[in-house]
Amino acid sequence: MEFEPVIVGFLCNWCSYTGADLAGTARIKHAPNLRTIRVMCSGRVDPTFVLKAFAAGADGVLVCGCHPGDCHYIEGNYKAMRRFELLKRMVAGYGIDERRLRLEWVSASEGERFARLVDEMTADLRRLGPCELAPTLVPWQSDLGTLAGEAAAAEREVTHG
Amino acid sequence: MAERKLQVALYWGAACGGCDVAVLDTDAFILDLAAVADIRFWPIAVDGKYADVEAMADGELDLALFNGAVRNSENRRLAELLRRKAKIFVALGTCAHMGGIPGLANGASREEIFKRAYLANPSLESGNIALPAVEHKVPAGTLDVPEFYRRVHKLDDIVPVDYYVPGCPPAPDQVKAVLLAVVQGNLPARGAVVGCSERAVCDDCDRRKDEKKVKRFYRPWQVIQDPERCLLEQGIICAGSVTRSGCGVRCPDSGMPCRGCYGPTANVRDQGAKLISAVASIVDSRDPQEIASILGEVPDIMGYAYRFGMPAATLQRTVGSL
Amino acid sequence: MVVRANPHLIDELEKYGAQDVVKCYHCGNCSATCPFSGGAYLFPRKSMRYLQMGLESRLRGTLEPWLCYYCGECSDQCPRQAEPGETMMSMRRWLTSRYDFTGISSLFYRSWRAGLLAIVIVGLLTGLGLVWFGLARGSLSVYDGEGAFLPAEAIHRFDWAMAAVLVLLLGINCARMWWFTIGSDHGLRVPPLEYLRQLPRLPLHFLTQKRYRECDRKRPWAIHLALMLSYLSMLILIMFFLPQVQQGPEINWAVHGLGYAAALGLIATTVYALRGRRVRSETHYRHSHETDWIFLILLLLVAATGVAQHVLHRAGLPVAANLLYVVHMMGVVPMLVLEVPFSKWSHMAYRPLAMYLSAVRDRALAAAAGQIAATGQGAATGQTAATGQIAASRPSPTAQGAAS
Amino acid sequence: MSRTIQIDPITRLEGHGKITIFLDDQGAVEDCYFQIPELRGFERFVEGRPIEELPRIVTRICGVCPASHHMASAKAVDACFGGQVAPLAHKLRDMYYHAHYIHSHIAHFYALAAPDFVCGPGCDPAQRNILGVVAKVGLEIGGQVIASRSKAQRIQAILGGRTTHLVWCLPGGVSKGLTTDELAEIRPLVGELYDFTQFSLQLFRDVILGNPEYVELILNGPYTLDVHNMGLVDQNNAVNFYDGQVRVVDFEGREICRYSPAEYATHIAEHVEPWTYLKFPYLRQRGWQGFREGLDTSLYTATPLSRLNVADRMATPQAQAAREEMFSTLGGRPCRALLAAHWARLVEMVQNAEMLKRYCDDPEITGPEYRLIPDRITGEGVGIVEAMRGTLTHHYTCDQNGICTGANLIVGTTNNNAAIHMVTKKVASTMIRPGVEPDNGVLNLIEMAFRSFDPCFSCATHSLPGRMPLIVTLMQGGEVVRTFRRDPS
Amino acid sequence: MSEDCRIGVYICNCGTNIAKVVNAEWVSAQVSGLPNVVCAHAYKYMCSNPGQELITRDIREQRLDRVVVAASSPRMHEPTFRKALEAAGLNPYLLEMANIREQCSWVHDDPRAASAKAADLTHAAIRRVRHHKPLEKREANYTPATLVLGGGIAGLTAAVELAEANQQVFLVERETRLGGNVGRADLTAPYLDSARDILTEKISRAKDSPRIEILTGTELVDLQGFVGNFRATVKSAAGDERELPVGAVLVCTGYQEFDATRIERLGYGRYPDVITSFELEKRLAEGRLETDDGRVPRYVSIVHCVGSRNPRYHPYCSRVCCMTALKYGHEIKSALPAATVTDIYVDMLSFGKGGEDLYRRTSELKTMFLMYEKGDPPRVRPAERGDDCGLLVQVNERLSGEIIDVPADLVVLMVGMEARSDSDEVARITGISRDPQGWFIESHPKLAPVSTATEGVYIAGCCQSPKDIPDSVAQARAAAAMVLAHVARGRIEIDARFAEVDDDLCSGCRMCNELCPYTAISFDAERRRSSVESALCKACGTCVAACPSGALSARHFTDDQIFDQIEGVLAWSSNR
Repeated sequence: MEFEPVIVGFLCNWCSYTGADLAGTARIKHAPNLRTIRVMCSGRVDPTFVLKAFAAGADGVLVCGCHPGDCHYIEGNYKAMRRFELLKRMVAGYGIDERRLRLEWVSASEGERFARLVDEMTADLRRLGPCELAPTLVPWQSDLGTLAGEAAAAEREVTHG
Repeated sequence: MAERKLQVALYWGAACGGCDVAVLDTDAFILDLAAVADIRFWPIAVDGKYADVEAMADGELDLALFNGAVRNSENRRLAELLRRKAKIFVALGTCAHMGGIPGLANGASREEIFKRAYLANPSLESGNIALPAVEHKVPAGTLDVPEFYRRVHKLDDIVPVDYYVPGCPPAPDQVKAVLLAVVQGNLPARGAVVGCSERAVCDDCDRRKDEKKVKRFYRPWQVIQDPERCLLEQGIICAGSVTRSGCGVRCPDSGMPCRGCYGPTANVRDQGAKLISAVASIVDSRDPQEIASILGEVPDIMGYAYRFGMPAATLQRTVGSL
Repeated sequence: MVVRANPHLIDELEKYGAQDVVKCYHCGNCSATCPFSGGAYLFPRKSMRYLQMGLESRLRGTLEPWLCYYCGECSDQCPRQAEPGETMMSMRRWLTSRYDFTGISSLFYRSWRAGLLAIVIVGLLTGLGLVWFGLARGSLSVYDGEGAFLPAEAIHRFDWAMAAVLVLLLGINCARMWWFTIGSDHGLRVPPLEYLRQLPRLPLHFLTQKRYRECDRKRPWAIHLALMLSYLSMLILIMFFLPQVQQGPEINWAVHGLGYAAALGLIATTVYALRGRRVRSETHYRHSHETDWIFLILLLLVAATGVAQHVLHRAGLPVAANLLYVVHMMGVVPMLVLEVPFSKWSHMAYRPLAMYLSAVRDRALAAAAGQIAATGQGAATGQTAATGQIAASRPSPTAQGAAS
Repeated sequence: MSRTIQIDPITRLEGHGKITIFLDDQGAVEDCYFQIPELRGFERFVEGRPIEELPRIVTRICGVCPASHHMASAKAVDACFGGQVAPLAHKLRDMYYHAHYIHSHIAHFYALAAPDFVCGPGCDPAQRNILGVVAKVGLEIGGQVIASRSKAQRIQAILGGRTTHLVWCLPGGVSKGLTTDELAEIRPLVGELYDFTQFSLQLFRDVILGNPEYVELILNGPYTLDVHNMGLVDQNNAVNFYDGQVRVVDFEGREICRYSPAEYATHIAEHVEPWTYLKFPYLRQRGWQGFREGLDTSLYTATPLSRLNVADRMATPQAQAAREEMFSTLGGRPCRALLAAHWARLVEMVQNAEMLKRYCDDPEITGPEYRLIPDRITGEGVGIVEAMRGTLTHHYTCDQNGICTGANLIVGTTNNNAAIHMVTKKVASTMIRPGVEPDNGVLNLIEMAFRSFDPCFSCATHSLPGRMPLIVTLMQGGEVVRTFRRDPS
Repeated sequence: MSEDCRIGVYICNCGTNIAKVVNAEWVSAQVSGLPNVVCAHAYKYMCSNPGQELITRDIREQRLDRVVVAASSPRMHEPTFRKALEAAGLNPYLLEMANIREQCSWVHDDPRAASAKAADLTHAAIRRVRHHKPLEKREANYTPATLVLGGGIAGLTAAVELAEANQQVFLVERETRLGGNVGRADLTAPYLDSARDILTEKISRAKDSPRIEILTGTELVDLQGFVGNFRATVKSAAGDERELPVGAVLVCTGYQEFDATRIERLGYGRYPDVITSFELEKRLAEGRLETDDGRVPRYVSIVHCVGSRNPRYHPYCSRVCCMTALKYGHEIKSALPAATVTDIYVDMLSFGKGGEDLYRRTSELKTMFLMYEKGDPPRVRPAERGDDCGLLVQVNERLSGEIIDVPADLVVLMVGMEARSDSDEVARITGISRDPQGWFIESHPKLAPVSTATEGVYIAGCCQSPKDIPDSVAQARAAAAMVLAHVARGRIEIDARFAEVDDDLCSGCRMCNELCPYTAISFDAERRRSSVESALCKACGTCVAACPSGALSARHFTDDQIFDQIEGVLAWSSNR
């Protein structure tokens, strides 16, 4: 059976969450892979949330806010934009594919756009497969259990490779 | 003071010895301590062997201070041993608390580390292919070395820890304070981080702080910093605001930015994520291109964010397999 | 090419009966409802537009007003009561005056008094002339045969003379119409054959009012056709069988039967029209230019007196018959002399001609379009040939040089 | 029948080692290995870091001599930036480094080495420590020792803002200067420290030279090795800790080579043995010849004694005097008695104290030009200083943005790895004789072989996380028959 | 987190809206086993009275202290269920909703996937609600005085309205005279009554009112505080500042006219007889309708949409120009019957009362109407020798497809409205946001047309978007009504959701200070601590995300709540 990614979405209450609701009232069908978490503003999205989502097993994280200039809180989305600039580099630092983390602007009237966004990202993640955080995320006991063999393997590879 | 002397042990895992020096740096206090405590085990300064520890009854030690991270099976063995023997088990110093500088190794695979050390560096015997082996046969018998784990673990990944004394190394006064607290038996609830402030370094930093808006970031070598003014406001990445105080503001006071050795404050889950969140927040621009170029000046995000805490980061992941 | 707008043209047109053109805001309902509008002819809207903008040259060159029969549908549909139908009517008047080289037409249209005066004068002159002529050669008590007051042959000759003049005038105007609509349009090259090929349309439309029948409303067509045929048959009787018509007193049904029908038709339709215009019974009767009244009344008068003098003659009252005959002629002559070339009556020539010309024009345009397509293709093939040549000549630098 | 002896762990040195001794059926030493079992990977994980951050990262290689790594690193980084450094900065760094030396040497001599001599090798382990020393020499002296060490620490704190894990050095200089007030606070401390160095020399004369048993042990014990000496010297071949050229002299006093930091790789190579993580440096030109002594060996030591053997003179008068006294007492230079390193340490301390005095009197020392902003990145640099435990080499490369692309470290104790391996075997074979049950004293004598090197395996194992105990294992047919260990009671 | 809290979970079928795709029974079975869940029901219509009673009954009988409702979007029914909790004596903030309709059943077809998602969302809500705390709304006093910014028709209207409701009003006008742009007009469309009459009436009422303090030649330089308790600092031309305590601020700063020189081909500035609508108004008012050199114009061309509905300048319609232009048609014709007027327009927008009628009447006056292509304005050039006019206007006429020259002695440009060049400044001070064109943004385009992102700051008139006098007046009165509603209540209710600083954790790094768009965060230099003025705070949480030491927390959106939510949504469906 095809791999179904799980996306955690942080949606701002005023634009994006409303946009998602609009997709609903307009019955615009889209992939059921998104799990939405409502925040008042994209500016509330602490980079820690995103890391936490990945750590908890999300295959992708979608952060949505009002279009620049439209923020209900005047410029919360600009702060989100700035943090994202570093966050994406940090996520890359963790070796996570950049396509797994997206910051998008979705207004309250863009139900269609929201739906397409979810479909698009879901498709991307299906192609990418699960977000592997192992091996270093496996509990350390099992880490140790397999260690000796791996060390030997490593040595073989290193010496003969 | 109690009739029976306090039974104390100190041990180092994957550490540099700085924490032990910090204990030595309590100077004359060592003698006072000796008056009320038997130092049953302290490899750096006192004779006494593992066997002595193994011989102890569980809980026989009143206090065990463990510094250093857990990098190999030996560290693990000692951590478990001392945990078992000690009533109060304390993670002393940043390595035990968060993994410390050795934790930076979690940004590289074990293979890469081996390669760099034994196969690819300018001073190696030319053509060397020999690598250390966990077991090796020699004419007279077999030699072994302990297992080297895939990544560095902070102490409480391995065993429950009662108290944490952060710092790389912990300020001697703080160490003294903690030891006194133990001696006098007035410790906070278990699990607490002790020997530091609840607030961030900025609280103790005397530099002038204004509203923060940064148009350009500098690396420490690029500017002569104004000793009166907040380093971050001068565009120099400083982790003081995301870091517990207690160190005595050692680095900012010597003109260098804080790198966060005391770890995050109680409510912060991920020191690195908070650092980038805070730093990015004060960028003074609304234009995506400009924002990108301003923050582009900041190098090595992972190294700044997790200089002392990679094994404690929310997301555990080393690059590369193995 | 830039054309100059003339804000005053609209005022000019009002003299020809245009009303409320300004109200039009080009919703296009009129053109939408009109069964004839479409293709190259987006009337009434387009004409309305030219009119509003005062694009005189454009207006003079259009055939559209003649393609409209004023069924009145557009005026009824107009949300702004801009009376497009009536505007088309007035434009026909205006166009008539443009075609007319003498300028008389525009004089009559712009001032009905002048028109009326001209009619009266011509009428009186005719009367005097006839009386003088009659008394000089015969007696008032004799209606026909020897010594007749107005001998049929004489009148017959007079009619033919008059007809010749009228045809000449009308011919010139028609030529001008051709010039304005096709001739002066240098962009348009008409294959000469088309003129012949489309020729049959003239009699067809003239006799059947075929196009008029396509209007959604049938009655106006019926009335108009009746009127037109009555007049036509009467005209034929007079132009070719006048002696027989004037014989009597016994009734020669072969001739007179037709005469009675025509007369009846004329009277009935004119009366209907007059009544309609008086009570504005139908859309196209809602607005009446003075010239409309004059024309109808004149026509009715002529028909009535014609019938009357005929009856008196049969009744054996030669004197009264002769006098009425004179009166009858006093109507007939101005009607023919003035109405046919210079006023409403001319449309019986212009309309069919417009059908004919528009058909010719369409063919010409179609041909032109085909031409373009053809040449376009030619160019294309030429091109491929060229590239082919270049491709072929790639290996040889010289050839390449030549190619480039 | 064969046995396994275990000493577990080696104590009173910064870090651990592991020794495995194989005894034959007669109970004589058949073979002996010194092993280091860990890897921390500094060379790898400093890659990708901004190059200017390295001085404050590599200090964590060793918490006992962090300043050595900081200085070596700073100098390597300076070189990566084209090498211009504010002259005053060099003085300040050197000044700091002298204070650091004093702190470290005091710690080692009194806390780690002294117990062997003050309390005697054979005394009760529970007493054989700094506290034991204090008990022996009296609380007053003990207090003075501790106080002096903290004075040295204090001077460092004033100068560099920190003692352990310095963050002071930046490419082109240092992050803070020295104010006149601070100098005023330092000056008296320096005086007291100088006095303490003299006191220590006196103590050494009294306690050790006064005890013929010890002198015998030092001069004619098994604690000698016929390998070469390495150390840093200035242009007129005087001992220098912070800067200069590396000089290698054979055990008969002939210069083998003299190179500046950038050339280190052409003179030094590291050999890898599969039974230990710690590499064995040797003189590249001579090639790896295994663990053998002799004039043509490629092996060398780098210890305080080596430094004095290598240099023609000390840089300061009183130190020079102390040096003359030492060599004359021990029968001339070069001296091959490893235990003399303890004495050499005290001699060095004198030079440190004298140098501190000099800097205190230097009118420029409180000047404002303590930092230059580099104007270019050249991308590669080697920095060498004398760590207390031997010549320390840091070698970095970086890209045009100053991001580290590679690092290589040869650390003080590593230089002595081969020597330690050999001397251990030597001592073991002499001390453990067939039929004689080794006792605490014997085993401690084996440990003493280590302590003379003041080996720092936290340094040496900069590439090895965690530590191993020294185990002396008596084996038969590959089986541990018995674990020997000293009994506290 | 309260470990032993008792949670009731209610999954709504919403008739078939949810049930047709999401298996509510299954979901409730899934979650009923979770820790702290006391009961879980699926029900037909949770929002119905019986549905709510189900909740209140359980709260009483089962001693629930937390409630999770999985139903429609919280944006829809959160208030409903909060009331239900209150009815049962439970703090309304102990509710959490899972949106399984708008964001689940309505957008997914696959029952399996949709049900799984619904379960995840519900699970997350359950995890989250455990961290909920009872929150109390708070109140603050209301200063019964209002600052009206701008003395145009909107400002005047609002001021007079408020004054007549016995409110103290400070009417601040940057210019030296009141009246704004309306004061520059002669007659008004569509009924052609005099603008002056309209204004003078208002102005005199304002001047006569003892409750209105008129501050002309004055501008707002700073605004501190929060709804009901603002401190506005105004600065007179002379430079002396003054602080006004007000409860609300009405921003009626109006618009500025488009600079016609920006559209070169219109020749404004090059040909003296090309004038703007405002210049024409002036001449009309002075009763001298003539060309620059004093001739009586025979041809007048009026060009519409100058700067408006033009992608290159302003995309929007300025709304009043068409009617004004038609008005000119009338005024010119009545002044000079002989003159011919040409209206060159893009689309004739004669919406609203009387508009269409005016259009018809004007066209009956023989105004020539020409239509040009949007973005292809006419070109004005001097007439050739022998022309009977001064200028020629070349129009690409859409309806005829002809390019025509229109004779003109006078060309009138209907310059559009644009946001005042200083609107960004005003926006910054008052905390209003602006759209890309610079117009102030209202809270909700349909439901909250006069309120803004900053509570207590209202907008009326053309500062919000181009509008005609009636609309401006209506908006002004609406804004006044909003203020009066507050006054009537007497006190201000402050949302229980806001950010707060833990004084024991704040290290005074001042990272947050600059971040708050509502200046709700202040710094106590003495104690070196930052603190949040809760009444000013809108709970966006930006400062919380930025606070490096975790001293700031967002009530009802705490890290704990969100972290547990993250774990909740992933607990079952994560791939690990």
